[in-house]
Amino acid sequence: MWKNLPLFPERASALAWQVDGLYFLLVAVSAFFTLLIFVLIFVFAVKYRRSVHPHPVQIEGSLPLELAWTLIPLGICMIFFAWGSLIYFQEARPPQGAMEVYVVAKQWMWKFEHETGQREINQLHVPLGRDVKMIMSSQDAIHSFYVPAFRIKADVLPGRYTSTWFHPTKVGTYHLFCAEYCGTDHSGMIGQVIVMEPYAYQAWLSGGGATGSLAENGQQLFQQLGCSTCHRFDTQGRGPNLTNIFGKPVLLDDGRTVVADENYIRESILNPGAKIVSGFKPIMPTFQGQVSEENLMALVAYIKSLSQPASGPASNQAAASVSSNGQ
Amino acid sequence: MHNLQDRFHPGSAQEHFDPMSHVVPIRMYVTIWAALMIFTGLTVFAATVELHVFNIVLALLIATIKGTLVALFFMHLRYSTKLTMVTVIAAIFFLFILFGLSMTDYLTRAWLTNTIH
Amino acid sequence: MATSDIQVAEHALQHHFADMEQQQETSTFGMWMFLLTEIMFFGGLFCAYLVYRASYYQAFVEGSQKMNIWLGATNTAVLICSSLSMALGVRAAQMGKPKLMAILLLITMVFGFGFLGIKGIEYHEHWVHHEFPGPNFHFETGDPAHPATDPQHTQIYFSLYWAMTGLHAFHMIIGIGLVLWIMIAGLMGAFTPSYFTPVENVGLYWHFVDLVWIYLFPLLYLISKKHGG
Amino acid sequence: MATAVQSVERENYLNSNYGIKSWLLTSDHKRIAMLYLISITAMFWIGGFFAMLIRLELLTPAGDLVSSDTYNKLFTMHGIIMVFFFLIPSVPAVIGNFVIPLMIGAKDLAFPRINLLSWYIYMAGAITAIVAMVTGGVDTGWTFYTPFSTTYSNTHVIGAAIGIFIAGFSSIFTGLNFIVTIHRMRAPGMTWRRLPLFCWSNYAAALIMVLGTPVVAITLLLVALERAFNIGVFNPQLGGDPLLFQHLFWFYSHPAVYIMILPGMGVISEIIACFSRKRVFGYEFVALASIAIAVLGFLVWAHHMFVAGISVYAALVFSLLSYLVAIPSAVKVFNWTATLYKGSIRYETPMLYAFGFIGLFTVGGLTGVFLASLGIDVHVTDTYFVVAHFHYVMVGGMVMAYMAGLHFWWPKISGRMYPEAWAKLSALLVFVGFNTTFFPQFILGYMGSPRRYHAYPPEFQVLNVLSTAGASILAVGYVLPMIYFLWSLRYGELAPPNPWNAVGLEWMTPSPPPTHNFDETPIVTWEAYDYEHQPQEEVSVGH
Ligand code: HEA
Ligand code: HEA
Ligand code: HEC
Ligand code: CUA
Ligand SMILES: [Cu+2]
Repeated sequence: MWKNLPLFPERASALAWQVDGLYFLLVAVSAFFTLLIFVLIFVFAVKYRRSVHPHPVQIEGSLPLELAWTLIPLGICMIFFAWGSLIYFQEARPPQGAMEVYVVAKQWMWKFEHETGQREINQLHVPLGRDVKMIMSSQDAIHSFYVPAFRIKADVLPGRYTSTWFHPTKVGTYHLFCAEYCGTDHSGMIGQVIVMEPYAYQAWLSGGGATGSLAENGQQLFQQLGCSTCHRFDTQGRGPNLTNIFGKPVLLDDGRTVVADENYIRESILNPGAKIVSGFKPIMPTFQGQVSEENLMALVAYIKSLSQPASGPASNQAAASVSSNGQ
Repeated sequence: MHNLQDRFHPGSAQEHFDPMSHVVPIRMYVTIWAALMIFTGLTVFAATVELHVFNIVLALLIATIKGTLVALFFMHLRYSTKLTMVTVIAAIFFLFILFGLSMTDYLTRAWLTNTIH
Repeated sequence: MATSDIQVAEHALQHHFADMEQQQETSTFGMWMFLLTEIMFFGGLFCAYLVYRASYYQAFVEGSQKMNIWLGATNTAVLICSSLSMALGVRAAQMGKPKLMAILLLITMVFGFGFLGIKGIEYHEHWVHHEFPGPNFHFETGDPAHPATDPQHTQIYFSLYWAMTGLHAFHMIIGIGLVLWIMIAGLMGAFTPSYFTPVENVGLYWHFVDLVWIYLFPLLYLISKKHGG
Repeated sequence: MATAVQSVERENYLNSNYGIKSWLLTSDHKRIAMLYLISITAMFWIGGFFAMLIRLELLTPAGDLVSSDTYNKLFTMHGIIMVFFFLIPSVPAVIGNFVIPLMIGAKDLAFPRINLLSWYIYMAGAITAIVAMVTGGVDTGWTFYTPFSTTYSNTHVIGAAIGIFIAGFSSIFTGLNFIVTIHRMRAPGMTWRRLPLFCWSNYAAALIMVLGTPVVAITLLLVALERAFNIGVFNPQLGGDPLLFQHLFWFYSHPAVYIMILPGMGVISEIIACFSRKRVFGYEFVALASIAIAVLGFLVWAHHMFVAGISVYAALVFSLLSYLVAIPSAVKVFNWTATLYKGSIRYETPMLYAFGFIGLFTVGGLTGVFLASLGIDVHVTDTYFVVAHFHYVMVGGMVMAYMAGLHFWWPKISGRMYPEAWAKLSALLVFVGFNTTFFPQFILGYMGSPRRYHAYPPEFQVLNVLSTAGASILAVGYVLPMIYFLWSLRYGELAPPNPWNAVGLEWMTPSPPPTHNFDETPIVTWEAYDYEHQPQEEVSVGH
């Protein structure tokens, strides 16, 4: 019977244990208070019913009691707050060296692209035991990437990247839901996350489907779109040299500094005027409407690959091929 | 009837009701008007000088002075009850909650990336 | 207090109030509560303005340079003058001079129309220059040496500009209607020194609308004189 | 029941004059309350009807009863109607309108004509929204998130938004009227410390109405403008930030959930005191808790946006503040419970509903505390856990309180008693039906079943069937009162002025009250809930 009526979600990520732990604590505390209130009401209602207790005893109130039931719940709440926030901050900070998957959400499907170039729709294959970071953007309305078994969820916004990450700990196939209402087929925007043993995952990777890694595609686009006419790998270009900018602070024209993350690169391509690099003229044309969401991601991946080769063999390769192509 | 009223509006009972009591001399209105005009000129002038962030600070400061003058004198806030004062303060307070807490989001969005790397 | 005065006052006392004092304080307080809701109403727009200006300062600077500061400043002055005549009009009502009050209110309305007229000229200018958000929006700084850096966000500036000044102008129109109403009522002898609450409340409304403009002017017109780029 | 007879012949607000015009042009707060009662009841049936269709659709995992577009419109219109056109006006505009002036010894609200205007505005908004729904519907969810609402939806978003915009002003004017009335119209001796807690909590709710509603009004107006003219304020394609919409929307809509609970809490305070014949324990704390909830309620809105892409530091702040707003609610629950201690308790229907309220609100509130915790919210946001949470507070809380209040003041309103046995039965049905409907949804939610899903994975079916079954019981529980209230108008026993032997000015005037409420302005010389000095009726062991 319990097969048809599961009462608890599967636990398939490192984080799931922590979320459940906090959840159990909350359930216990809530059960305690709910029972307390129910039992008190019941006992008072029976014990002091009019027929046996016709003369009420007037009691004004009591400061110590008021303080107690203000401060004790407050104290308990602070525990929930602290624990919940710890989990949240882990969720917000993907570990270094995570494998990256680029996600484009659109009405009503999920498109995934691995660094190695494999593309999938509504299915995501990931290896067991690796940190996986999702870099996500939407082509239309807001969607939300939700895998209950991993206890993670993050809205996918148009016009910007959001990210989330997980560390799968159990082989299996798990629900992927779109959790933010996005129109007609919102409930059909579902898919699967398939966690595989690493060797099986390697086999799946080599099963084909890849047409060059994401960064390589980006590199081609970089040529095709003419970015390379201004962005050169020396100091002679009309635009800044893009080597090693990712993750580093950039000094802007108006004196501010920003860190060059995915969103910054995205904005630099779509809306170059918004943030001008110090020492350059705002001559870069906007590429709004000329690059699709996928191509944008390829460009971002390429520019990222020009920086630290930390994120795995795929980007190593890309970086190497760039330096040979660069001259 | 009056006695009854006095008992249940203890606050307003002290100042006896007299609608004529807030008649403000014309000179006062004209002075405020002149001040407002001067401040308008000042704010236009201030905008032509490059003061970096202080441009906006100064502009808002002048606007606030002007607004205060209008509220206190033209709108008779100065002569009105405490309750009215509290109403105005409440409005400003909640307005700043709206601004302030929204900005906690916008001003700190970049922090996380700044600390990761 | 003349006897006719007392009669008007008695007449104006609504059944559920104990006396004129309670009635007068109640409606003034009600008016201030209403203005509080108005502050929050405009507050939503100001919040949007704040958020975008903080993020896209340069685009806002370029947009605001399209504003005609002189028209804006003139309009500010017009509104301040209308506030003066309004305040004096309330004072005339307070002192029981309905004719004087009517004249002052008429002046107020003239200023009000003046403001709307000038605003209309400005709107027209922006309209013909395609500075109206939407599909036809087109923005150029007008200075070839400094092309528009971020027209997209300048459009947001204009969206807010139209929304904020449009809402303000809408309030002005309602204000003029209200002033007209109390002017006529005043001429028909509805108010006396002991009963002029409607005049006072319309006055509060008028000054409030003026007050909003006092903030709109620097925020929209005077962001920075420095040229973009 | 010796006093019962005298009240019939007397001139009262119901029989003072007749004809439809005397109702539509009335400025009597009691008649306006009745106008609201009729209109929001109609809205409740419409909203409830949509709910039943939702539940029927969810009987099976496949989306087989209605198309997905229809389903999306169903939950959207259910949410919009229930929130904006039923729950927000429910206790304040019906019960508050009726009893606040009576409670404070006033002849009417401060601005009777504005009060009538509020009702007309409400009707205009409701009709606009209904027209939008009938001519095609809306499918944005009651939250109108951009850019879906401004760009991608092809339904009548503008109509619905304008409907809510209009109705917002009704709420603003009602709130304004309450605040001014409670400040300025109290009878001699009715000091703030003697004010019934129902007035305190409505005062707090009114604060939110006047401070918050204008913001959502302007926000929805911007959505309508953006949709109509394609101007960019929130549209990311035009450089806007969709999260700004969410900030502005929740700036109102979070505090609005306290508009939807505070008046109900006031009802419960009155009833608990009356049926245990005791002053509410810690009166000052309960009164101040209302104000605290109203003020703190404005500081927590972004807890609806924890996964929406806001700054993690802002999320931290909003999570912390969300816990603070939970505390005053806890204070109230504990004080109500303590009031029962050594009371003299009777189980009339209003009291049964009040017990239900405390229990269900506790569950709903505590699960709100789950949601305020960042780590948990990431998992359960936008799942049925949230749906269960808010139905527990809104239906288990506020609708229960509304029913409690209707039964409590029904004798005053109609001059007739309702049939007690039927009423108890329906209270029981509501309690059982409610829990069967919504408790399973907590489990569904934690398992990860997303909300606003027209079709769902098969393993969630059993719990969904349970939920639908519960909803049918609940429906019966709501249909019953409708019938016996109408029945009682004609056949009910005549009500004495003070059937519950309660303390409070509203019970000192005949049932139903005369048009001017009191023959002469009462002078208050006793504390609130002064049951000590209230003569006791003979103990009726029957109950
Ligand atoms: C009447 C309406 C109402 C009320 C009163 C509340 C009350 C609370 N709500 Fe709820 N909420 C909604 C209506 C309401 N909510 C709605 C409609 C939504 C969803 C909107 C949508 O997305 O469509 C929502 C969603 C919602 C969310 C967002 C969920 C999400 O979408 O991810 C959060 C997150 O923090 C939240 C928190 C709270 C908290 C902390 C309270 C607190 O005020 C609760 C306080 C009460 C108690 C705590 C219980 C009593 C206390 C005790 C018995 C003592 C013991 C206490 C402790 C130990 C703490 N609510
Ligand atoms: C005041 C608020 C309120 C109230 C009272 C209710 C009452 C109910 N709600 Fe609602 N609900 C919301 C506010 C409310 N809801 C909101 C804000 C949402 C979110 C919308 C969104 O996502 O945008 C929501 C969403 C929502 C969903 C989730 C939909 C989804 O996410 O896919 C569900 C599902 O079960 C549901 C069910 C119910 C039920 C069974 C009731 C019952 O309590 C209703 C009981 C009433 C009746 C049953 C009517 C009386 C009886 C009859 C009409 C007789 C039957 C007649 C015929 C069949 C002809 N509601
Ligand atoms: C006409 C010349 C030109 C072209 C073509 C061009 N850029 Fe640029 N780019 C610039 C200049 C100049 C800057 C610095 C000023 C600025 O920030 O706008 C810049 C800045 C950038 C930056 C930010 C660099 C930093 O150091 O922070 C990125 C990223 C970038 N460009 C990517 C691209 C991509 C990708 C393309 C092609 C799709 C491209 N650019 C095409 C001229 C150009
Ligand atoms: Cu995509 Cu919901
Ligand atoms: Cu909330």
